[in-house]
Amino acid sequence: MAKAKLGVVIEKPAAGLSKEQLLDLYRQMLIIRRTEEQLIRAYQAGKIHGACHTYVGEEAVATGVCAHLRPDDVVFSTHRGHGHALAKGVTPREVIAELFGKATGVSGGIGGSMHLFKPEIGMMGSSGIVGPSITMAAGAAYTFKLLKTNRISVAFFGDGAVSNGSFHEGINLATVWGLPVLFVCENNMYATEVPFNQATKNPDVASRAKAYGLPGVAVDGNDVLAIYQAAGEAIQRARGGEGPTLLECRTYRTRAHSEGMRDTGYRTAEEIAEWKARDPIARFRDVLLGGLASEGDVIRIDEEIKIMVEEATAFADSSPWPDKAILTQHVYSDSGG
Amino acid sequence: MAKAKLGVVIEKPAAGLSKEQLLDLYRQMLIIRRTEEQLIRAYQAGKIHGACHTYVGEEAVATGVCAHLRPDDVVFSTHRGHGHALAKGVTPREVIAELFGKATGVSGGIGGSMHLFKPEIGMMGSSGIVGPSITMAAGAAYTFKLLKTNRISVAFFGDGAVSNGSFHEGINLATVWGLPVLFVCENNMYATEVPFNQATKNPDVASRAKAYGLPGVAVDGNDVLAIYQAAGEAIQRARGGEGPTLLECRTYRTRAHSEGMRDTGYRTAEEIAEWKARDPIARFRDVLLGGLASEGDVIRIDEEIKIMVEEATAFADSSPWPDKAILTQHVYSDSGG
Amino acid sequence: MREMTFVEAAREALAEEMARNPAIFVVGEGIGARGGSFNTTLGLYDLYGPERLRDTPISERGFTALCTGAAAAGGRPVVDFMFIDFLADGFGDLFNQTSKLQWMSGGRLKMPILLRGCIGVAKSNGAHHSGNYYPFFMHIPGFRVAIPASPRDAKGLMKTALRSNDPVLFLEHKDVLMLRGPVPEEEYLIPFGEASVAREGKDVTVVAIAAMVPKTLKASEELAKEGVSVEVIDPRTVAPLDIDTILASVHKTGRLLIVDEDFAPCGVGAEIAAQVMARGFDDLDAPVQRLNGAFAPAATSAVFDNMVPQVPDITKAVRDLLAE
Amino acid sequence: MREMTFVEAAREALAEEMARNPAIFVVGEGIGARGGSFNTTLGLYDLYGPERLRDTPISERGFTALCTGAAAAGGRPVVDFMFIDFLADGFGDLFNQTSKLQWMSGGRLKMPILLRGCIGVAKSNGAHHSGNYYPFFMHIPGFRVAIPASPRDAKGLMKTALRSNDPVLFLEHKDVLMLRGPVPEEEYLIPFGEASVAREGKDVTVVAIAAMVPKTLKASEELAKEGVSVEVIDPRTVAPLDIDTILASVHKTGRLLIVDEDFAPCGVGAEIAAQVMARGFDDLDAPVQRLNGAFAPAATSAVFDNMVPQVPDITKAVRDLLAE
Ligand SMILES: Cc1ncc(C[n+]2csc(CCOP(=O)(O)OP(=O)(O)O)c2C)c(N)n1
Ligand SMILES: Cc1ncc(C[n+]2csc(CCOP(=O)(O)OP(=O)(O)O)c2C)c(N)n1
Ligand SMILES: [Mg+2]
Ligand SMILES: [Mg+2]
Repeated sequence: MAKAKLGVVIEKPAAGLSKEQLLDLYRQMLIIRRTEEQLIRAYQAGKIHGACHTYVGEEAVATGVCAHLRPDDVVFSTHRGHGHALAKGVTPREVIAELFGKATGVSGGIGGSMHLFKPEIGMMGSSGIVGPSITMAAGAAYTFKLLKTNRISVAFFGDGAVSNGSFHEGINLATVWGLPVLFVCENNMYATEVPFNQATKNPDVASRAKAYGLPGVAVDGNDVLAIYQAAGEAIQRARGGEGPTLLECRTYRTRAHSEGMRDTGYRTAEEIAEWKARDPIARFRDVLLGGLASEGDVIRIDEEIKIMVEEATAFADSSPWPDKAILTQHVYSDSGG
Repeated sequence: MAKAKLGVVIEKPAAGLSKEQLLDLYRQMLIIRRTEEQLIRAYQAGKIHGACHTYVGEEAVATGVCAHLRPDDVVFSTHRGHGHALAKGVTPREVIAELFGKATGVSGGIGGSMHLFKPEIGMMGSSGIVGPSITMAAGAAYTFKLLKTNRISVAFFGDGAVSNGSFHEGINLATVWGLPVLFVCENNMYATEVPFNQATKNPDVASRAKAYGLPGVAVDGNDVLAIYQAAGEAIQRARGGEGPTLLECRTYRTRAHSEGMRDTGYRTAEEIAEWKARDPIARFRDVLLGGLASEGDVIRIDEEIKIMVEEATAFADSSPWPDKAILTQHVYSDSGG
Repeated sequence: MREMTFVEAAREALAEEMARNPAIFVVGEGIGARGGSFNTTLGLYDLYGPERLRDTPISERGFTALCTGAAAAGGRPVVDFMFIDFLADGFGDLFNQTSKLQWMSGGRLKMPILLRGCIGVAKSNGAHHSGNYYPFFMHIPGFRVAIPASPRDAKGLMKTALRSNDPVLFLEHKDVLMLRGPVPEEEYLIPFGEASVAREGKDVTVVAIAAMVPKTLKASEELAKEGVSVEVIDPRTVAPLDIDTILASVHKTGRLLIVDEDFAPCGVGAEIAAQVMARGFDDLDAPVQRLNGAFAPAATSAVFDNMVPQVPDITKAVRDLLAE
Repeated sequence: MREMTFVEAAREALAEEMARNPAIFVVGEGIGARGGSFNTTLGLYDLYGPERLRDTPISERGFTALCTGAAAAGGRPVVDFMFIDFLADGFGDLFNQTSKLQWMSGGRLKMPILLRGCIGVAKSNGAHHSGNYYPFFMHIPGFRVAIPASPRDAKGLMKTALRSNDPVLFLEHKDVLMLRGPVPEEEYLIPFGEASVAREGKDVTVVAIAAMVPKTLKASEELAKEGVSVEVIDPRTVAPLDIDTILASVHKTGRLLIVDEDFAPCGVGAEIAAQVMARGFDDLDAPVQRLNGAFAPAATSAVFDNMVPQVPDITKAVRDLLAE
């Protein structure tokens, strides 16, 4: 893991988590993985309406971060948002139905893969436009501070967003105004097919924090416990009024940028294999089986989720299509003319 | 000069310049100062059409940088652009006539203080919008590199632009693409009346270079020789194909943000007095008189410029108004429909 | 009735609503202690401090999107752009996020954000400080656009804006900022989508926008001396647009002129003309005409002050229309 | 004549012009070795390398302004936005710099920059990948806007764009990208501001934009069976807009419908309607009508595929107009 040598790397925490909490992390990662495997099959069967960007290989990030969040904390997500939504509490049913274009989808079928909304539980939406998750998350944090809540806000974004003006303006504003927000960069080393080191001469995202004067932390993005710990510290700072943190999670997507896209030419088979060997779920399973949980515990979860996702697919399949009239509803909130 | 303690500070060079070159620097600073003093009087007499942002106190920056430029090198300037234009070779006549709204102005009277164009000699225009001088200068450098010229491009911008997305995107693109451009930040510690340390937790602009991987240099912005030296090194790098440099010049505007605006409340009289005592022209005059030039040399230049500016004002006064038909000319280049 | 300026009236509305609703905060450059380049927030900083009157760095895109997120999370931001031109760097997020979040969330998110700024080709402001841009916000679903032309309307529409759950663009023409006029003491709100008949008449209808309203009223007085009776309509909001009031007037007069300093193509006048034709074709005794500013950026030299319509241009356009 | 797809035709134009003019370079995300998400630059990287086919970071505002500066300094950049939606983050600099530099410099700077991207509410693209935006560029002085609907026009207009000294927006509707059609072998350019009469007819004129052109042609065939003769006009460029060809057609037919999937308010249809009324009022036997897409962001579920006009919507609108 060459990249992790750059910047501050947090050591994996010994433990501190209860068995229940550890199994919850495992369960959450697996929910994401199995749901997406289902989506991939459905995509190949022509059942998905619109694009489908999977999070396969990156599940530790959303899982480790969102484990700290209360339902009234908020998350602003990206085009690669299934994992964020599921970790924030959206159900596999709602995600699968959404990608199937059904009325029971989390966005009523109008959103698809890139527009997952469930603000009732703090899922403030994913965005097909790269960048604004950063600035909008800072904005929610502004409201939380102004209204003297102790809610916090999280922005997920990729390495691709780092070269965007919204990274610069959003992080600077949040820092100078001391806002309770956590900036989580999912650095998977590519934006579509453009390698990060072709987008910038400084691919060390955490080091950028110095430019703005906030703490910057780099962490192994395939290690859910490391992420859990680093995110926990940052969230404590945010809730405690100490302002934002930039958390860089170094990870990798093991599938193509988007389902249906070719995945050759821009990266080597060896690189992919190397990262697959560091699969966050398999790795964490090994950690668990190294004395923290029994094989039975783990298998029970595997089975539970298998059923959950099958049931969710059946639910999505049998759900009704959206009523066409909703198309022009909610363009405005007030009736006003 | 508290601010100059931050970051890399270049020591004032001993010399290396001929007497003629030294006197040229003095002459150039004085042309800017006297032209603007004339503009200030004209503003008070109601003769200026539109705003008038003076450069008084900051003359060393444009002078030290532009002394290295060839006519085919280009400059992209800001709302505070009189000094950049004059240092790039626009005449006092053309500047004064422009602010008087006359046909003989450098932009034909349609531009005023914030829109000074003379691309024939590389003055690519000043901008009423903060930010794009940075990205556009990088773009000219792209063309120069692509077409294998050894021309270079300069962006001037204030501390206010540092928090803008165009700083981030423009400097990153120029760095990763190795473009022959010099980024000159005129850090005068305020954007209108907002102090820089209220705009960011890191008011050390040169230190930001690390985030992008280009050289960053901070220099006393009231010392024309220091600027001359630092800019010279950066321009040599750019012309030699070694890419861009971020040059922070720490300086101060001693007048209000804009003529006609009040100048109280946001900064102290002491602060202004302290910086007036460091006036770049008076300081350099002292340096010259310390053995590099005679009092006669300097007085001759003073007289020469006094006459030049008086003559320029008379020229502007007696110049014709623009023909109204020009208003809709040049909206398009091709006739096409 | 007491008189006040447009700026004072709009500011009074903001002050009243800030007192009423602690979720309202204002961001912008110099809107804190300084009170705004156009005095839009004068005195409020002393009452509400830096969190509710937030001076910003020059990060228009950033703070526009930030306020979009703040609104989604239950705040009520007011983004004061000073010159509306500076909002252009935020267009991307405005068109993709601010305008769409309510719809994308199926109405579960609300978007109570007010975007305000000064518009118009005022004296010698030049190419970068004279923008209008309102047709963009009429074209894109999701925005309300108020363009008051009097102190009374400024206050009433600002109050409505500060209670709306939709994103509202509130545009203040520089040439009407210092206009004085009557403003009721008691509380009132002016609903969006209701045009005002600024002057009744019977020969010709003129719809005027922003600073063109007082100019058209002046032109109408001159025309009255010639025996021409002009009905002047100020739409006050262009999204929603009160086409019914315009149609009713055209039904009476048979002739319509739209006076708008903004560029003609795909502008307010084009939209009004198309709608009036579609719904009031038989009422029209002559084609709807438009009078707009020159199709060019704004020039600074004072010789170009007439690049937007002036009173004589309006009287001439009305006479020409009557001659058709 | 040989046949090729729209994308191939546009790419051939780019390839020919790049061979001819070493100042042309392309920037965009994935337009290098990958050849563009829509194959707009396929194969060119091998010929011209990374400086002329420049993959960019996700810095739309930055590289749009950068290319503006590059054009001012004598380069000829092509900015390939992939989806045109991504151009929105660059609007500020486009409206304040790209469109104004020629004017502000009194014609001393030229602005040979081509902005291209895919538009339209194509199948399930959703709220952030379905933009159109062309009315903005008609409204603001300084831009040329080409919206070809056939391979032949794509090539001919692209060639003109790559020799123009004005900023050109070149918009490619996703639904026509794979359309095949005849393209001459020999060199040709299609001038801006010349509409094409895509089908001659005498009962009614339909102006159609982008993907609405093939749909309207299909609708016209159906209507022909009912004895209705439709004249179909494709403006090809909306700035400049060839109103004369439209007026001539309306003079013959007396009736005009504009079919445009983009939002109605302040759109192309509004402008055409207003101009046709002003100049061809006496030719009109019925009010000009508009048929537009739904006034809402784009939804992904396939049940919403008909949120933009389909062939039956067009036939119905024509019949309704004839019944007026
Ligand atoms: C503003 C903008 N420009 C371009 C795109 C097209 N696009 C979609 S995803 C993507 C790459 C994003 O890379 P990154 O941020 O690293 O996220 P990742 O896909 O690697 O998770 C691009 C360029 C977009 N969605 N938004
Ligand atoms: C995008 C944009 N936002 C706001 C303004 C209004 N404005 C003009 S000058 C200025 C301050 C600029 O400060 P700085 O960049 O430090 O330059 P200085 O005036 O100090 O030389 C502001 C906010 C503007 N011109 N452009
Ligand atoms: Mg990535
Ligand atoms: Mg400054």
